[in-house]
Amino acid sequence: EPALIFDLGGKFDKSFNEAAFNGAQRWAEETGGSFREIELQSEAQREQALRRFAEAGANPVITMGFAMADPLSAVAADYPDTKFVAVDVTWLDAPNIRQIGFAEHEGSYLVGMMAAMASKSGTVGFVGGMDIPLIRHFGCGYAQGVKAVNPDVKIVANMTGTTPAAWNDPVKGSELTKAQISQGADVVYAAAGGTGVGVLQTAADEGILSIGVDSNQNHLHPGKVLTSMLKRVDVAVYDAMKAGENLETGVFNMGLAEEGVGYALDDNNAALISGEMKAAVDQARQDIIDGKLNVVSYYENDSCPALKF
Amino acid sequence: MDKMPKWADVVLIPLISLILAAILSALVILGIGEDPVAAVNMMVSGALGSTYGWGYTLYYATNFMFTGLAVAVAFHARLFNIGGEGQAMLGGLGVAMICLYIPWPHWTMALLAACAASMLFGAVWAAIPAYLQARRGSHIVITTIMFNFIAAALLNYMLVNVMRPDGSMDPASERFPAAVHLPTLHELLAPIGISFSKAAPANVSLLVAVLACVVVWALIWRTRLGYEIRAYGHSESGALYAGISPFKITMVAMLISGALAGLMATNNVMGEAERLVLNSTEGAGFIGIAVALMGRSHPFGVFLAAILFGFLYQGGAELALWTNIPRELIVVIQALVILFTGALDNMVRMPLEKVFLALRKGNA
Amino acid sequence: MMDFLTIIQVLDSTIRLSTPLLLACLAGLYSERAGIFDIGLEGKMLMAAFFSAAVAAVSGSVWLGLLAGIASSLVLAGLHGLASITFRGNQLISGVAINFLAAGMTVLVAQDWFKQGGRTPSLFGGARFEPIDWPLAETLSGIPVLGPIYAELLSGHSVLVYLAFLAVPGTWWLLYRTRFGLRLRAVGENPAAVDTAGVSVVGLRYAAVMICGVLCGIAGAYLATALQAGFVKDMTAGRGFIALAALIFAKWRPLHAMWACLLFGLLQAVALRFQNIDLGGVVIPVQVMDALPYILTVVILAGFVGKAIPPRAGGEPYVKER
Amino acid sequence: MTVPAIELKGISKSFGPVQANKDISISVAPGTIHGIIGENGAGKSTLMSILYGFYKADKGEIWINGKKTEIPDSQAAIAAGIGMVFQHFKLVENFTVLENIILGAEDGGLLKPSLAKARRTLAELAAEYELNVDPDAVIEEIGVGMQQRVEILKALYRQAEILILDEPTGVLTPAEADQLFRILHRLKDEGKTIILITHKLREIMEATDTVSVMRRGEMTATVKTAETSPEHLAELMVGRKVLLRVDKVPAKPGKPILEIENLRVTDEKGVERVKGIDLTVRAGEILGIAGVAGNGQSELLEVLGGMRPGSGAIRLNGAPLPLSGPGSDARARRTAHVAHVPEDRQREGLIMDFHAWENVAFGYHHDPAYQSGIFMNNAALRADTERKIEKFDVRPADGWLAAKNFSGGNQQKIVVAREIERNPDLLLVGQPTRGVDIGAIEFIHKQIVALRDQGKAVLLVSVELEEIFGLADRIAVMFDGHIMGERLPDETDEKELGLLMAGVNGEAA
Ligand SMILES: Nc1ncnc2c1ncn2[C@@H]1O[C@H](COP(=O)(O)OP(=O)(O)OP(=O)(O)O)[C@@H](O)[C@H]1O
Ligand SMILES: Nc1ncnc2c1ncn2[C@@H]1O[C@H](COP(=O)(O)OP(=O)(O)OP(=O)(O)O)[C@@H](O)[C@H]1O
Ligand SMILES: [Mg+2]
Ligand SMILES: [Mg+2]
Repeated sequence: EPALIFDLGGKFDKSFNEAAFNGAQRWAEETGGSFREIELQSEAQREQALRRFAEAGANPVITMGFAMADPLSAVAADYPDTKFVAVDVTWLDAPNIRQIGFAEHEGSYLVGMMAAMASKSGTVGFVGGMDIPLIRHFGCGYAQGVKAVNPDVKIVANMTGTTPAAWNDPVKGSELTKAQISQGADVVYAAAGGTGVGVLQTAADEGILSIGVDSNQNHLHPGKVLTSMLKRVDVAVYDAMKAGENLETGVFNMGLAEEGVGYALDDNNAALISGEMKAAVDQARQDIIDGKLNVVSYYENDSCPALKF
Repeated sequence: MDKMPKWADVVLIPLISLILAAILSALVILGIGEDPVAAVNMMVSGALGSTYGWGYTLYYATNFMFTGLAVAVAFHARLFNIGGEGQAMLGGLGVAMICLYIPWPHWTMALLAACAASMLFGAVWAAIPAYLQARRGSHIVITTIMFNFIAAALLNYMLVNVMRPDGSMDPASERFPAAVHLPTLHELLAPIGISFSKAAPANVSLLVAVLACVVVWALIWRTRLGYEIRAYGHSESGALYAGISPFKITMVAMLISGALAGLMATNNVMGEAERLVLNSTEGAGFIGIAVALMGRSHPFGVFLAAILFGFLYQGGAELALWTNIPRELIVVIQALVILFTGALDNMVRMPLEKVFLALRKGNA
Repeated sequence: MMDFLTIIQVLDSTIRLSTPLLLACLAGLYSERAGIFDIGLEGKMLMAAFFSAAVAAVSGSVWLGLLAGIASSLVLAGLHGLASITFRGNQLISGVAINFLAAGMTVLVAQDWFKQGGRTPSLFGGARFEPIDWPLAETLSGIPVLGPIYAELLSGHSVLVYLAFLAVPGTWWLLYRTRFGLRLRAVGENPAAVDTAGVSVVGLRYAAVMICGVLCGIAGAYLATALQAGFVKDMTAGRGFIALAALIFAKWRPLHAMWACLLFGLLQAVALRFQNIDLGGVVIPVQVMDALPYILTVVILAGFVGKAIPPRAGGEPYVKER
Repeated sequence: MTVPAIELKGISKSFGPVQANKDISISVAPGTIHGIIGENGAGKSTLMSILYGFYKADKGEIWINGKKTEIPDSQAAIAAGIGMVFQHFKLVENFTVLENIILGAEDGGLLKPSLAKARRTLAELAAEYELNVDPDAVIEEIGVGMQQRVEILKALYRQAEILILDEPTGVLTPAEADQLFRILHRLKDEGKTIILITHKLREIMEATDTVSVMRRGEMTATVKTAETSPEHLAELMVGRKVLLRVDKVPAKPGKPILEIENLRVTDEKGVERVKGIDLTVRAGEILGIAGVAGNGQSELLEVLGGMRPGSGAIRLNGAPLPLSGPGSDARARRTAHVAHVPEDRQREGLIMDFHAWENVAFGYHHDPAYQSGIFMNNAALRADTERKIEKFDVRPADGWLAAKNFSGGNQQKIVVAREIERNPDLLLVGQPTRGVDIGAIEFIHKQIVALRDQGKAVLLVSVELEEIFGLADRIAVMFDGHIMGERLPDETDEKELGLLMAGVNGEAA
């Protein structure tokens, strides 16, 4: 029986954790199997949940978020027969962990391009959640995509805050969006968990476009959400559950090539995406896959060529 | 002359209140379509039924003892320190610096230094609101709330821009070296032949917390300083009459309070995480308010209330692990416990007093 | 550095951000003026935010939502009254408990009803408060200076915003010009005086606590159905505490409360708008901007506002016989 | 026979285990002044509070003007024509006089008409009863005498026919008290019924028609005033013979202990309260400071006691004491052997929630005798408390009781015991017997005189001229921050002092 450990945001965060939940759900429906799950409440529960699930025989134990890296490195060795899956972790040295990293900057690059092309004002926005490297990583890829289309496009980037409340303050998300709109932005990319709900809402209310994150959020405001930067956590979780105990371990990087990231195109936003836009973006996608185009990762040296944080 | 025997006041009333809270919690569990008996069983056995459960319960309780004591000491001087959260964050910063930047030969020395650093950092963070209260009359409730936010921003800055190891995407410090690893209860108890769960994070800082309870008790009830703090807390004009300096007491009480809140970092940062993460305090500073209020600001009461909250935290974790009950249920149960044992205790006391009075009259 | 339009927009944002603070602050003012301390503003707002969104979502009517929000906030207010007036319990503990209760119950009930992970469905159409455009706003917006002030700053807010700001003179009038206000202020200063004057202390205090409940209810509904389109957990995000700070800041006076809330709103608006200020090569980190409203609050408090003396009977239950 | 205005039948009331009133019955004829006396804690205030609907009786009936009346709350009492002036005033301190008057008796929902009406009525009442107060003054800024007028006006404004006054003269100057009694007599002449609680037998003898005596919750006697004597009443009250006058030998003043030169004190609001006074207190004498409350005596005591800063110079045994900055606080004063019985025992002299034994160390908690190492030696403290409780006959003799659970008189004994037993060179005493029953007064006075007889200096501040005359060896009168003059008790009388207290200097004139 597999187990799934959600990060502090909770499984219904409309983005990252929810994607994992959807993947697990799909697996359960298809196979009729069941899985254990826990929404973490505190830091100390990270290790606790790992051990408890491992001891209870859960296999694999799937964890969400980079914050699990440290507890995993402490726990994994104690349960050599258990396979662990770590989403958003790529740097651990353990034989029984499947580490999955996503190239969020690549996906963000694509939606950045779309933002620049959809923008009429020449200004686009980015609303991040808590100011941490991961979010800068998103923003950095996005900015590069924007600049690739038109180096003159202005990018307004804001972080919601410095406390965990930054993930759950839609009111602040709204205000940030309004501030960005008044600075001219007419496309806003939200990478801010629950706060993003406020960003998308305000964008829809004010008649500009927004870009969702992690899950496909196009349906939240049909015709108002330009696209969503997909991070196929659901697929990663689904695959892991499907493989079960025979899971392959090691480090897996899920980029555009692996279809680990991408952008969402469905009925809700079809009208917003012109053929020209789609062609350009798909070209870039192919170039990245082919290695012809390199999107710089913020992690490489903690800085971004296209955007200052 | 009291209306009730002391034991009724100290034992019976909290017990009845707890039972009432439990009954209401059971109704809530029923309301969301789950089985309350099974849930309670799981909580009790998960939190108290094994050394593993105790290990977690005591780990949480240790945090709450520190923050509860912090609030309690300030309360005795009639100061409402809502800033435990920020002071504990700063304490964590102190601990991290001590552990990361100084090579320690042995954990005992590291612990002593970490205690000193965390107390210093926590106290410094409390000192500014204290000074503003004492000299400028700035309401300490506002300033300590503000200092929580400022502490969060500071910690965020430190972790994202200063302490984060190169190449790590996690806004957290490096892991502390093995030399500063604090022995867990497992390691402490093994030599004397008691086998305690290896997994649980309760560690030697539990003893620090218990020691802090004793020290605070002695300080408040046995020393001149404690006498002055209590006197000032009861009556400012009285303090003036007795030659007790309001400025000194405000400062000292808040410094002690901040130091105690800061000390929490020895448990969660040094003892458990062994690195500094962003939300390491996770609201323990606020739980400390509830703990102090429920413990009636007495260190022993704080000790018991901290264990009660530790139990709720760990019991709740077990529920979250093995059932589909949302984690917020635990928050509701906490609320009910605080409500009945803390705010509605007269609802139980008033009728009980009548009963005891009638009994006494009957006997007389 | 800042052009006129930016100033207007920052002020516009200030008004939106101040409104929930102001409603909560006035709520606290009634309660604390009557001698009942209330750190449960946050919880009441949160509860109201959820129930207003939930009922609006189900019924499609934002007005029903507003009523439901007020009703739910009133239930918590009643609980606070029961604990601190009838059973003379500790008002701080009761407030803490109410905050926890709201944080937990909202998500629990939301999950039970909507199965959307502790949120309500998104609201649209009649389930939300729409901005009210003042007459001729479009036409007049062209006039320099006054035009934008009229069209952008004053016009175009939800009805609850205007209600909140009207509540300020309303509260002042009620407090200082009516019998009820006189008694309310008296009961917060010396309940025995009210009691021996033949007026029910309990009745007055319940009335105050209930008014507090209504205002918190409106504040919560504003957050969930006017500013936002639905409830997400913990969406009050500490605004109840900021409102409390504003109340102390204002020394428990209605007009000052408005200025205090506007100041807090302004500081937040400024911090949101100007992140990463570059001062000639030295980039001020975003964390500083984030903390700025709080730092400034402390500075202002220490520098310009003297000692705040709360209503004298505040926080103490009225006990005649021990 | 006339119907009694008030008839209480079998009133009983207990507070938890304490039976404050046991089966009390009294009857008061209309148009009379009825006195009630009794020791501290006898149950007088409780009984009257029941009549006023503040407390609810456990048992018993209340009849007003021959009609059985239910009085569940003060509203009902007011409706029945009862007004009460409480021992501790029930005024809203930061309200104006007018606002306090109309509180609860407003007509209509809006304040303006009520205020206007009250202003008119107040003017009429003022003219009728010489009850002048500034209707727009804020309560906390007017003196206690004024505050009491407001309380009386409150009752009259509500057209009370029955007026209860609980220890009304405790805080008044003789002149104010005289005026109060004139008002009471006028009210009586108008047919109003008045109940007067007081510890001062002289007032009972002068003002009342009948008097009831309470002891330990019971009504022990009701007599016609004309048919009794102070000594008899005192005996009825205390259950033994009481010495009503202080017995003391003439003073033998020695060297100066305390010398005050040009002392000035400015309060928090920036108002100068003590305006340059010079005084000397010698060993073996009691210097009494007479004066109407609020003329700077409190500030004088506080600055001497180290509770607030001042300027000028003071010397103790010839050595200067700092008046501000380091070394000027209350702790330093105690080290210099100055003891202080403060004016307000409940706000200053005691921590009401502390045990008696903790209060015995209050201010002296640094005394080495109370320490053992870094801790306080609570055992020593408790032993010391036991001695003091026994010597000063504090009742109940229980050191574990919280200060708030002692009656006023016994609270005062604890404070006096603590300060006098220090054997100070200089004892500062403020209002030592305010609200204290005659048994305890007798005792406290004896202790103060005994200290003097040991050759110590005593500075006594009291608004009770009787007390000043009884205790002081020399009298200084304070008015508006100045010393108006010094007199010897044998060479002056209440009239002259009264004039000085009012700021009229006979010599100068
Ligand atoms: N509110 C109260 N709650 C509990 N007990 C009370 C209360 N008020 C009075 N008592 C008790 O009732 C007794 C009578 O008190 P009361 O105030 O009536 O005395 P008193 O005769 O007015 O004394 P004094 O002369 O000091 O004013 C007291 O001894 C006290 O124990
Ligand atoms: N609310 C109360 N609860 C309990 N005991 C009370 C209360 N009020 C008064 N008492 C008790 O009643 C007794 C007498 O009360 P009271 O207030 O009349 O004191 P007092 O002797 O009149 O002092 P003072 O004249 O200074 O007011 C004391 O034992 C006091 O502790
Ligand atoms: Mg009395
Ligand atoms: Mg008395």
